[in-house]
Amino acid sequence: MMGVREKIMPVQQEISFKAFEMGLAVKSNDPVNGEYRKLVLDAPAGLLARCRAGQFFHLLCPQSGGETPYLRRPMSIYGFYPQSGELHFLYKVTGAGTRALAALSSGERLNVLGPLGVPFTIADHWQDLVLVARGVGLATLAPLALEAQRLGRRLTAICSARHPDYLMSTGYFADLGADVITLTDAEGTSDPDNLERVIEGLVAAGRADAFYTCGSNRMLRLLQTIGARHGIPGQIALEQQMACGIGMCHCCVRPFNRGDKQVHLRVCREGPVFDMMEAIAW
Amino acid sequence: MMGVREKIMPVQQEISFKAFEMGLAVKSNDPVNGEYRKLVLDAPAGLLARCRAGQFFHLLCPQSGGETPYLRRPMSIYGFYPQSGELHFLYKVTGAGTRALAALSSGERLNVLGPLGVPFTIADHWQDLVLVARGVGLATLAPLALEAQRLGRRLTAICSARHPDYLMSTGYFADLGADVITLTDAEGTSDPDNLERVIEGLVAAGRADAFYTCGSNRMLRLLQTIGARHGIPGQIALEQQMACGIGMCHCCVRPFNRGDKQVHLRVCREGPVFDMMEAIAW
Amino acid sequence: MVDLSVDIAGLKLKNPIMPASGTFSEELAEIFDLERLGAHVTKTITRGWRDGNPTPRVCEVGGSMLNSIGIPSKGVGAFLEKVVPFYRRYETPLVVSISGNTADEFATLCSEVSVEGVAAIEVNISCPNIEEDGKAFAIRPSSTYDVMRRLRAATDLPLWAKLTPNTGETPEVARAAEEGGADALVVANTILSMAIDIRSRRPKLGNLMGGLSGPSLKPIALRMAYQCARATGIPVIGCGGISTVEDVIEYLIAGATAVQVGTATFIHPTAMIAIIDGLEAWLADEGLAGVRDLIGTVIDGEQDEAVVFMEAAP
Amino acid sequence: MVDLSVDIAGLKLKNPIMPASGTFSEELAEIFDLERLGAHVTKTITRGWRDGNPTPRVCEVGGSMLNSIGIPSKGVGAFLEKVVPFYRRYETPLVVSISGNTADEFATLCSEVSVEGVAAIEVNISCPNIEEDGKAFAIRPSSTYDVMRRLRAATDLPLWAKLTPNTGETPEVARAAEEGGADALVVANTILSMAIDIRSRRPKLGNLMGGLSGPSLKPIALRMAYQCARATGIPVIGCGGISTVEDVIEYLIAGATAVQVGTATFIHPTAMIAIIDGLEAWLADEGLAGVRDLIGTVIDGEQDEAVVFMEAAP
Ligand SMILES: Cc1cc2nc3c(=O)[nH]c(=O)nc-3n(C[C@H](O)[C@H](O)[C@H](O)COP(=O)(O)OP(=O)(O)OC[C@H]3O[C@@H](n4cnc5c(N)ncnc54)[C@H](O)[C@@H]3O)c2cc1C
Ligand SMILES: Cc1cc2nc3c(=O)[nH]c(=O)nc-3n(C[C@H](O)[C@H](O)[C@H](O)COP(=O)(O)OP(=O)(O)OC[C@H]3O[C@@H](n4cnc5c(N)ncnc54)[C@H](O)[C@@H]3O)c2cc1C
Ligand SMILES: Cc1cc2nc3c(=O)[nH]c(=O)nc-3n(C[C@H](O)[C@H](O)[C@H](O)COP(=O)(O)O)c2cc1C
Ligand SMILES: Cc1cc2nc3c(=O)[nH]c(=O)nc-3n(C[C@H](O)[C@H](O)[C@H](O)COP(=O)(O)O)c2cc1C
Ligand code: FES
Ligand code: FES
Repeated sequence: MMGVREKIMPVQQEISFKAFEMGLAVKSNDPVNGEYRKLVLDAPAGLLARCRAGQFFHLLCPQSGGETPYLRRPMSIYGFYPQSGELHFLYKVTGAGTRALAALSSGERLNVLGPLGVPFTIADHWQDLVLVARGVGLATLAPLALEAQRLGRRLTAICSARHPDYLMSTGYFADLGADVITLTDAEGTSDPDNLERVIEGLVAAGRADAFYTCGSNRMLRLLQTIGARHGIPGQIALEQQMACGIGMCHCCVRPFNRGDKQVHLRVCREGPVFDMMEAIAW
Repeated sequence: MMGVREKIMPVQQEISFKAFEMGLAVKSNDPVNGEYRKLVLDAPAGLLARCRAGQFFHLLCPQSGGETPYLRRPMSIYGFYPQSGELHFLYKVTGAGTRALAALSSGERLNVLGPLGVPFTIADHWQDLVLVARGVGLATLAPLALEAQRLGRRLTAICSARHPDYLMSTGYFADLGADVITLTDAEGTSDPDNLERVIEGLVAAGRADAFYTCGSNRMLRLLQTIGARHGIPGQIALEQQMACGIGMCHCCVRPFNRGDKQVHLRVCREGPVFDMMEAIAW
Repeated sequence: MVDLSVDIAGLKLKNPIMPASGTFSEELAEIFDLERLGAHVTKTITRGWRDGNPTPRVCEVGGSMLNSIGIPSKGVGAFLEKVVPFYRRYETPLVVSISGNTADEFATLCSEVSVEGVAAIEVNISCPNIEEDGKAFAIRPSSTYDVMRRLRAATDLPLWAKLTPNTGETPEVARAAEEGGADALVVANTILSMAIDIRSRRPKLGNLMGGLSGPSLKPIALRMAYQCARATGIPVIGCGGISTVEDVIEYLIAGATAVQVGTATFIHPTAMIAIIDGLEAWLADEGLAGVRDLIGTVIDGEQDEAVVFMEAAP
Repeated sequence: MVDLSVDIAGLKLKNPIMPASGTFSEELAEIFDLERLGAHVTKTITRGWRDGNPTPRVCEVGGSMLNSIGIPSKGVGAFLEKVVPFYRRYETPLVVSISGNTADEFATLCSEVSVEGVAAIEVNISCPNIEEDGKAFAIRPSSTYDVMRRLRAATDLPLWAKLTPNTGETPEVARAAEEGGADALVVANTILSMAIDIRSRRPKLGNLMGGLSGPSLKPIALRMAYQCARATGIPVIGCGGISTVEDVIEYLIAGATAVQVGTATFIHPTAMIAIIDGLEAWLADEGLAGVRDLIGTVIDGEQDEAVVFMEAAP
């Protein structure tokens, strides 16, 4: 019925197609630890060539176990590998949509729409990058490490989690040449005061030209304070409930400070990556 | 969430439970010919002991292939075998519900509600029974042959179909000692005139104490004419769109002549088997 | 042990789960013990005999259903003789649903069914008011108020007014029903809908149009239940698209004191039993003493109702 | 070759498929060639700048969605400067959706957007009329008629009136819009609904209530489209829950001349393209010469509308 969807559209004069809806085959879909799973999809080179760190795909989760997720679900690109033709997502099972994702097995197809949104940027003079991530925020920040390596920048990855068992991707960061600092609730090292000490240490050592973070309110506030104190810029990836994912519906707005005004920007379109200093903690 | 459903309810004083909702395992589900399939379910003896020829079950068709049938679908009991613990249905794939049935594989469970409705009756003085069936009507009439054999009555089964390839259950009837007469469109033997000749022959031979039929308008009219002509009674199983299947909603009514009045009766409750002479052709 | 009981304007129910009118009858006693329900609610009757609508009277629409049963009725005599006595064997209170096309006929029926064995009367004012323009009484506040006054004068039994979603004035209609003398509101009936068979080009219902019930109705009826609970001081009985315990909890949080389950019983005849058991288990898990700790606990920031209504319209 | 074209009060569309207001924007040009659509319909704008509603502005309800976007608007200046010029590159006619809380403001905006490049104006009269009681203009026939008269006087462009399902008087409102000067009716907007998160006990929308769109709305909006096509002599543009070719065919048979696709585009951004291709294929299969052979072909036995309405109510 909807078979025409994947047909190639005629190219328009002035506008080129930027995002695509397509069904991709599942290569694997395995648990990473108790709460998270990694989904690997088989993706065409043309699609992977368009992907950038910080962007997301909008996933059409299938019917599963009597549940019928209706809207698409946004998921950050966790990794994109043109060589092996793979597109990776790291996700946490929270509700009907992600439960349906968890039920996908190899060979099944998942309808994806993307890549969407504004990626992270790394300014030319940002030589030392600091990435601060907790939980599923890693999914969004991980591909930044690849990009940093490609551009020859130094990266410190501060990974925080409830318990050492739930730390993810630390090996991945280390393999890409990043310095990895782990902080956990269980070891009592993840509190804001300690985090501030750790970051101030990096600043003092000249290892913090820019911050990158994601999701957590507490971290945003802390990084804004440190950023303002030392004039260090940063970027943050934010979340919001979405419907269309491409800028049409204005569901996904968040308020930002811009000059002396508050503006509403769409997370799917002007984001999900925003200037860290403009973001407003919630 | 709904797991309590199959719990045994406390027995009431005056009213005993007559119909049950339960999940039965599929034993097999195979095509009979191009259009029909036979579904065999594993059923407990207590349930099978309640089944009678002419009754039906209300089936909760599962989600399948993106379709979500909502209401239950009524299906006649095609066979019930307390010895082997089997409940059989013969069905034609027509829409979303029966497509979902067709997708069931062995071992899966199907939620059924029944047995429901009023069965066929065979009066003591009806020694020679004539059954006239076409298409899926066979599903409803077939168990009558079993009952006739049990009661030691003679049965003539007139089976009509588009083509000899689509004749079903003729072997089944023959095995139960019935005389089988086959009529097909392809052979030009199934027209009303010929059918009338065949039946009049049975009447003349004293082989028609009662008629049993199902579904077709044309046959109903013909049998009513012959029945009136010779004072031969009969029963007909009728269909109607249903919601509840147990008499609550009054969705499934049909008009009947009773005395000099027209009454509306519920197919699920006062039927599906009705007096042939009271039924109104549509 | 959690306390499932609720109080509807003086009528005590052992639990807040009851059937919706037209989706319940004596026949269900063949499937489970009807004594387990919070109340019994009968199919709407009219004074005289009625045939109901042409068939097909039911069809399926994307995970929900339409019906155009109409109100086939054997009349009040047969009802008092056969139906009311059947329910006397139960301690569960019996609620009788009635309807009439004129206020007169409606009021007469109301007093006729005020007999022993009947605990409350549900007045289905979603039926057409043929003295005006054939629109249901409950479409407008004025016709709601007028008919409720007449009904109030006709009986001393508790009166439950059943509202319709086919209106743009739910809070006003609810207040009119309260002022007219309703003791409780049943919210809501089905919403007028249609489906067409594209092969035959015929409407799927013999009556062309019919009422939508089942899951699709839930967000609409839930909104109405919330509006009514805010707009009036009388208990609201939520109804529309309930099929799980979670649905019931949503209605209770929105402000409903009890709920009615309709179409779900067609899908699972024992749905109400599963819901009662599930509600008890859920309350226990949450450490709540009873249903009453849930009712109306929605955190809505006390927004002004009129503003909310205005702003929600796109 | 089947003829997909239709005529909406003198405006010729190459096919009957267009987007619904608020579910379409320039961004979609990044996914397919917008020239393929029958028309372009913009998100409703107001004269001045507006912020829209608090977040979350969207939630899911059983296979459909609620939204309470509100009408964030950059105002008419920005619209004329940026949006209208964007669509000039296309031959597809541009339909501009507008709204206002008073008849005055609404009419002023109506004449302001009557500029070159705009082919028709869709007036979203489902917005609150703050001069009366804050109810949408299109809830009542009288306020519909009054605002339509004002709008009619403000422009020479074709006027499409977009109706709301939040009323019990659809045929009357439709006739009022026609008498007030509407050239076509868009049927319909979203229906007011609610959903509550049972864990947090908070409404799932920041605005408490919002509009239901998607498949659940279809039987309701289809019924309205049928009622409007029978009640008036102007073209009806069906809208509500359309996601497949079959849905479109159902609306056309019911009497709609064209349709708008809303929420389905959020699920499949190319849904409209699939529908256009599918419609062409279906017509060819059926041996029909064009869309026009389908419109209004429902076999409804010419039942009287008032009777139908009465009897359908349960
Ligand atoms: C740009 C972006 C990138 C994201 N990347 C990731 C990622 O890489 N890994 C990951 O695990 N999660 C990510 N999320 C969050 C993810 O979208 C939600 O966890 C997911 O939508 C939950 O769906 P559900 O059906 O399982 O849960 P439910 O709670 O049942 O969802 C109900 C509705 O709320 C929406 N919703 C729920 N939580 C969120 C949320 N946090 N943000 C936006 N919408 C939400 C759902 O999309 C759905 O519409 C991202 C969110 C955004 C906006
Ligand atoms: C008492 C009774 C016994 C039946 N026994 C059999 C049987 O043994 N074998 C068999 O193949 N069919 C039988 N039927 C018909 C069977 O119920 C329908 O074919 C089936 O419901 C079609 O469902 P669907 O979803 O595949 O088709 P759809 O056309 O998509 O169904 C749409 C809706 O219409 C209803 N419907 C469609 N056709 C019928 C019909 N003929 N009767 C009643 N409702 C209908 C469906 O239940 C559903 O609610 C019987 C019907 C009745 C009433
Ligand atoms: C088949 C059917 C018949 C109904 N008959 C009546 C009725 O006689 N009187 C009435 O007030 N409501 C009647 N209703 C409406 C229900 O009582 C209920 O308000 C509606 O179905 C919404 O609840 P649900 O979604 O749980 O079914 C009927 C509904 C159905 C489906
Ligand atoms: C996110 C969203 C925003 C909408 N915004 C508007 C709007 O600005 N103006 C309007 O007239 N209708 C608006 N609508 C209603 C749609 O135009 C349409 O009438 C409704 O969604 C029903 O169609 P659908 O079921 O195909 O979505 C909006 C709907 C949605 C889902
Ligand atoms: S999700 Fe629609 S604009 Fe962002
Ligand atoms: S299907 Fe409900 S009464 Fe027969």
